[in-house]
Amino acid sequence: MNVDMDKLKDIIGRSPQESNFLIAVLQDIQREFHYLPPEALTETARALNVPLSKVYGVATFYNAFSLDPRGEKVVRVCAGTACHIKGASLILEQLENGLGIKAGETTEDMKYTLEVVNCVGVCAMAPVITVNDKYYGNVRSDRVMRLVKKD
Amino acid sequence: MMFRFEVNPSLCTGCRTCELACAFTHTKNQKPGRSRIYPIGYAKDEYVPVTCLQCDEAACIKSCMFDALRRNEETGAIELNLERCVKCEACVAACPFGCALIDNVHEEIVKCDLCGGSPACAQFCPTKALEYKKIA
Amino acid sequence: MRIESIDQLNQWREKCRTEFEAQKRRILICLGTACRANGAIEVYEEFKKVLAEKNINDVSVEAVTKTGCHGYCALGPLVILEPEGTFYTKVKKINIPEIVEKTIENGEIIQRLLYKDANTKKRVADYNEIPFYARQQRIALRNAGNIDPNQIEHYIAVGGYQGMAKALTQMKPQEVIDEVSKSGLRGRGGGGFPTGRKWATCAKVESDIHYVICNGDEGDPGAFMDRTLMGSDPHSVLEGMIICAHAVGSIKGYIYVREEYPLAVINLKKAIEDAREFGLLGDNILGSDLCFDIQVNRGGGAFVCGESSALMKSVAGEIGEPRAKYIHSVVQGLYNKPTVLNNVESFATVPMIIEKGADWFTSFGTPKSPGTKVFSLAGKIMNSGLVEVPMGITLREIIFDIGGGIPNKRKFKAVQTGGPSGGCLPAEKLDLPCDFDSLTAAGSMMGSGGMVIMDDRTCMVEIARYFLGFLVMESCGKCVPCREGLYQLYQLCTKICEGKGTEEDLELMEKLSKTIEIGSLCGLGKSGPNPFVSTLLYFRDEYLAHIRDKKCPGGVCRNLITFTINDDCTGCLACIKACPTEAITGEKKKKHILDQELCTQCGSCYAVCKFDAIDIT
Amino acid sequence: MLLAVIRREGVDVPALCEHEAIEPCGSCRLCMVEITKKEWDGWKNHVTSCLYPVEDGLIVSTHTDQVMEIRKTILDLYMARCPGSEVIQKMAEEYGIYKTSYITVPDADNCIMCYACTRICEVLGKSAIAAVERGHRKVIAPPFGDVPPDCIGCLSCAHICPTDVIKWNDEDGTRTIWKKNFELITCKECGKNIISREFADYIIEKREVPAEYFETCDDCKRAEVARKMGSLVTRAKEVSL
Repeated sequence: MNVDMDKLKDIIGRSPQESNFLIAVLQDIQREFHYLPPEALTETARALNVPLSKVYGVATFYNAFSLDPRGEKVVRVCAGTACHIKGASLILEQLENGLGIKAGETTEDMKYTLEVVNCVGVCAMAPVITVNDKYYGNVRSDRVMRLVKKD
Repeated sequence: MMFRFEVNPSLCTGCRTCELACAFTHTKNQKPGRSRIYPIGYAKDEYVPVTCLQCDEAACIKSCMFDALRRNEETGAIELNLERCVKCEACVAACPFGCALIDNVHEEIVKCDLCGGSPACAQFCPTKALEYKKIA
Repeated sequence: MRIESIDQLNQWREKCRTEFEAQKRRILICLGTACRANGAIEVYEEFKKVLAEKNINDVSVEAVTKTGCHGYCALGPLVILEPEGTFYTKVKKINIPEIVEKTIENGEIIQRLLYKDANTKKRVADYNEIPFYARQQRIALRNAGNIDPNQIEHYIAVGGYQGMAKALTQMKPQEVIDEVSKSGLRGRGGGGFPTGRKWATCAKVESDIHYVICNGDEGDPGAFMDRTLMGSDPHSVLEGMIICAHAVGSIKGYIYVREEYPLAVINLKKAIEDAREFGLLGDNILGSDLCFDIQVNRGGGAFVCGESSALMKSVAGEIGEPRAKYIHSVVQGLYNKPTVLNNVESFATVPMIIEKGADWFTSFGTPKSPGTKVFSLAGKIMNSGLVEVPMGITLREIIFDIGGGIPNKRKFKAVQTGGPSGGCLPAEKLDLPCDFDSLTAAGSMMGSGGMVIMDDRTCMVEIARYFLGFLVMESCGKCVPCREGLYQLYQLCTKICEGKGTEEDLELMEKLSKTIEIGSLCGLGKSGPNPFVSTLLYFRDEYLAHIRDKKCPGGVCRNLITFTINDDCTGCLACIKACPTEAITGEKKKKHILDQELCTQCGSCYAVCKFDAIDIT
Repeated sequence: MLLAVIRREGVDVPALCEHEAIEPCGSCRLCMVEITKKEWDGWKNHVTSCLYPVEDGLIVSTHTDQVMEIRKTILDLYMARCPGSEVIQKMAEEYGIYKTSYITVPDADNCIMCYACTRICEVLGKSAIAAVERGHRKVIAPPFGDVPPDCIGCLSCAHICPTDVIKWNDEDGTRTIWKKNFELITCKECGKNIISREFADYIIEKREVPAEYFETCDDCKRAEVARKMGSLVTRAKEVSL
């Protein structure tokens, strides 16, 4: 996959070129590209003067970053405590079966990425899923696939 | 006070007593390690005992990235702190005289430390080919 | 406009207040995340549209105010009509024309949109009379749901930055510290460390720079107080931080916000911009010597970053691995400089303590845990949402009186407090007062205030396994007891859930837990075995049921349960559609048949059956 | 730090992640000891001695039942993690553990994740490798799990590793580590391998050591010294003749 290097440099250039802005820069890149292309890590390491291994370490340490391209729709299943006791695992199972991928994977046609997140903080509506930035509460396991497909 | 090795190669018989003295002085775990001094033959029956010169501008100290080599201000010896050494062998490669050595028995770097001020090699040299003398 | 003195602030406040109060009719629409998810934005837009079309006297489009979370998330979207305080719940876009016409134009209350008391079956119009709100004492949440978080004028109008003004103009740093110490405020993030003492220690450390950090990395799954505070009343957090900066002599503050809370980030950033514009952040605040600015750092999504030293690493752009805190972070924190780190709720509470005094604050709560605490209620509870109550109130009062008890007439089994590091308390402990020390003594902890309520359809072994699994994923992996120990604990717990556990395993787990507690490097590891230890303490019989009888009393562990269809089955076909393995067959209006051979015990049928016709044994 | 004092007093406290050349990090937890003070009124704490600053009046117990229990459990966990490590096995046997009580971690190598390698690489100023991922999935790896661009083939990581996990190979004038190949400087006299060209260049650049020092091996350099000194003697003899 080709990465728009001008755009990349532009994003990196928006933050001060200091090592303590590493996470912020990576977050900006992630927001733009929906994942962290290898070029982005190399370029960030160069610009911020941080060893590449550390950039890679940070990129893999935090949940916020993905090193693989993600699908058009990112479906996140909340696995917070409230969602868990209200059947989040069943919902995840339905989505895994329905989309034919495991959590953390992306469908081959690059349409869907399925993720499990710790808690989105909307516990009152558990169980919760989000599709891109939209929240869905009180999700029913038998209807979740329809919900995702129609969104 | 300053001390210095004085080497008189014409007196050296290549008997290797200095080697033994060095190895035994630095013996650990009953396994005598490698000597820091070597009588090296340069012609038939002609030998020179070669050991560390404790250079002023020491390449070994400079090349150590982990600060394991430091000069003992009292004795003037450049001493190796084994606890800090990771055996990268940079000092061995950098010493222009080849006098930072690898001890294959204990798998560590060995370095002449002047035995804390009175080198055993000089003490035991039967022919006085090697002497440790006060120079100032 | 820059406010450069307290007089200017007061003048501005008068102006804001007059404007705020001139708006007699205010339509407050909760735009908290939960209400948003249920369509609150459409409700907000529709209100503006309808009002613009109607052109009613005295009620302009500006009367429609978008507020932060109001707390009663279970009933969202919420609409409150001021000045009467009429409280409409579960409002949909289609209800808006009716509300405008009936309530706003003619003062008529629409009964079916009101809250209905589950016991008395009565509709209640004024939200202050609803049990959920009636028992609350809102200090940290004072403005949540009442003002627009994006308008600094609102915050000013309701008395915001008054505590800061008092601290900066009338109090020396030491006096601020003394007042906070006297209030007995204890860290709301979970540790319960006295805030005043923390500030005092930090202020004493000689350094070229002191830092103030607000911990908004609310990582506990099942907790959402900080999200609400940052999103609904961001200025209160800023104000608390400015007061702290004055007390410890700081010039730079950071707010570390969780990645998963985009709304909180937006609102905080807006609040900071506004505060800067009016000179409430920046150089010589209110003409005093204090120069202080705040930066928002988005977290990277790692539970361990709630731990102070890991958080500071993360603020510095590094991997969030904790360090041993034999030298405390108040002495050597961010960039090895003295740093005060407090939780969002602590900072939001501080302005009120300064403004109203320590004595006022200690009039709430218990002597050792003064003040109030925000709890988030979630799980198997009627009224899930946010409540702020005086410390010392019992679990029963929170769960049953305020929370409305357990839905579907099920039995209360346990309440999980303190997140993954906390523990599960059984029904016997319902009369336990909620304060720092009582909860710790009972084997759980206050934590950040998350409460997840569980009914009898919860397996405590599986809950322990769930938390251990969470911690295995979230451990930073730096030290062995946490990384390897929790992993093994999780494996052993899984073994028990699968019906393969032995009593020796249980012994091994207890022994291992002890080592993890003592041997781990940071708080995450040290408290890591808590979910297991506390469930074992109160629900040992359930563990033994799994081990000896190969039964799961909660009906959750798949290897140990069987699903059967009973005579209540109406033949509605719902379970047949839901079953992923086609194990259920049958015709409409005839009792369905479940083939045990094909059943994978996934529970899909149970989840969809409306007639209690599926038995789990 | 406390560990140094304990060792100075001749008390044996095990540690795997500790090395003088790197900052202590407290990952292996084996050097844990119990501390108290008179004024603590019987309150005790368990701390990792490699990280605990030395204080006046500290009473340290290195081998209490509790401390031994912790070390035992940790070694037991290590046995499950590193079933193939002789170092771990030997240590565990000293504590009476011959077989782990836990399940062997699938796909685990003998890495105990002590960061000694990454820490030493950082001291060197390269940071070619780092900890990747987190929690139980954590591994030490070069960026992208690929050939590390910043590695200079100095072998410090391999040498410092307490469980000898990092493998390397010198063959035909080429050194291979982390799947990266390095040209070895060979002695211009005898052809013996010296150190990797990149490592030498790094030292030459960073520490201003003359490049020609690295051209010959230590044996040949010593022989050269002997030759030069010998020639002086020979010349002196000729003069006296």
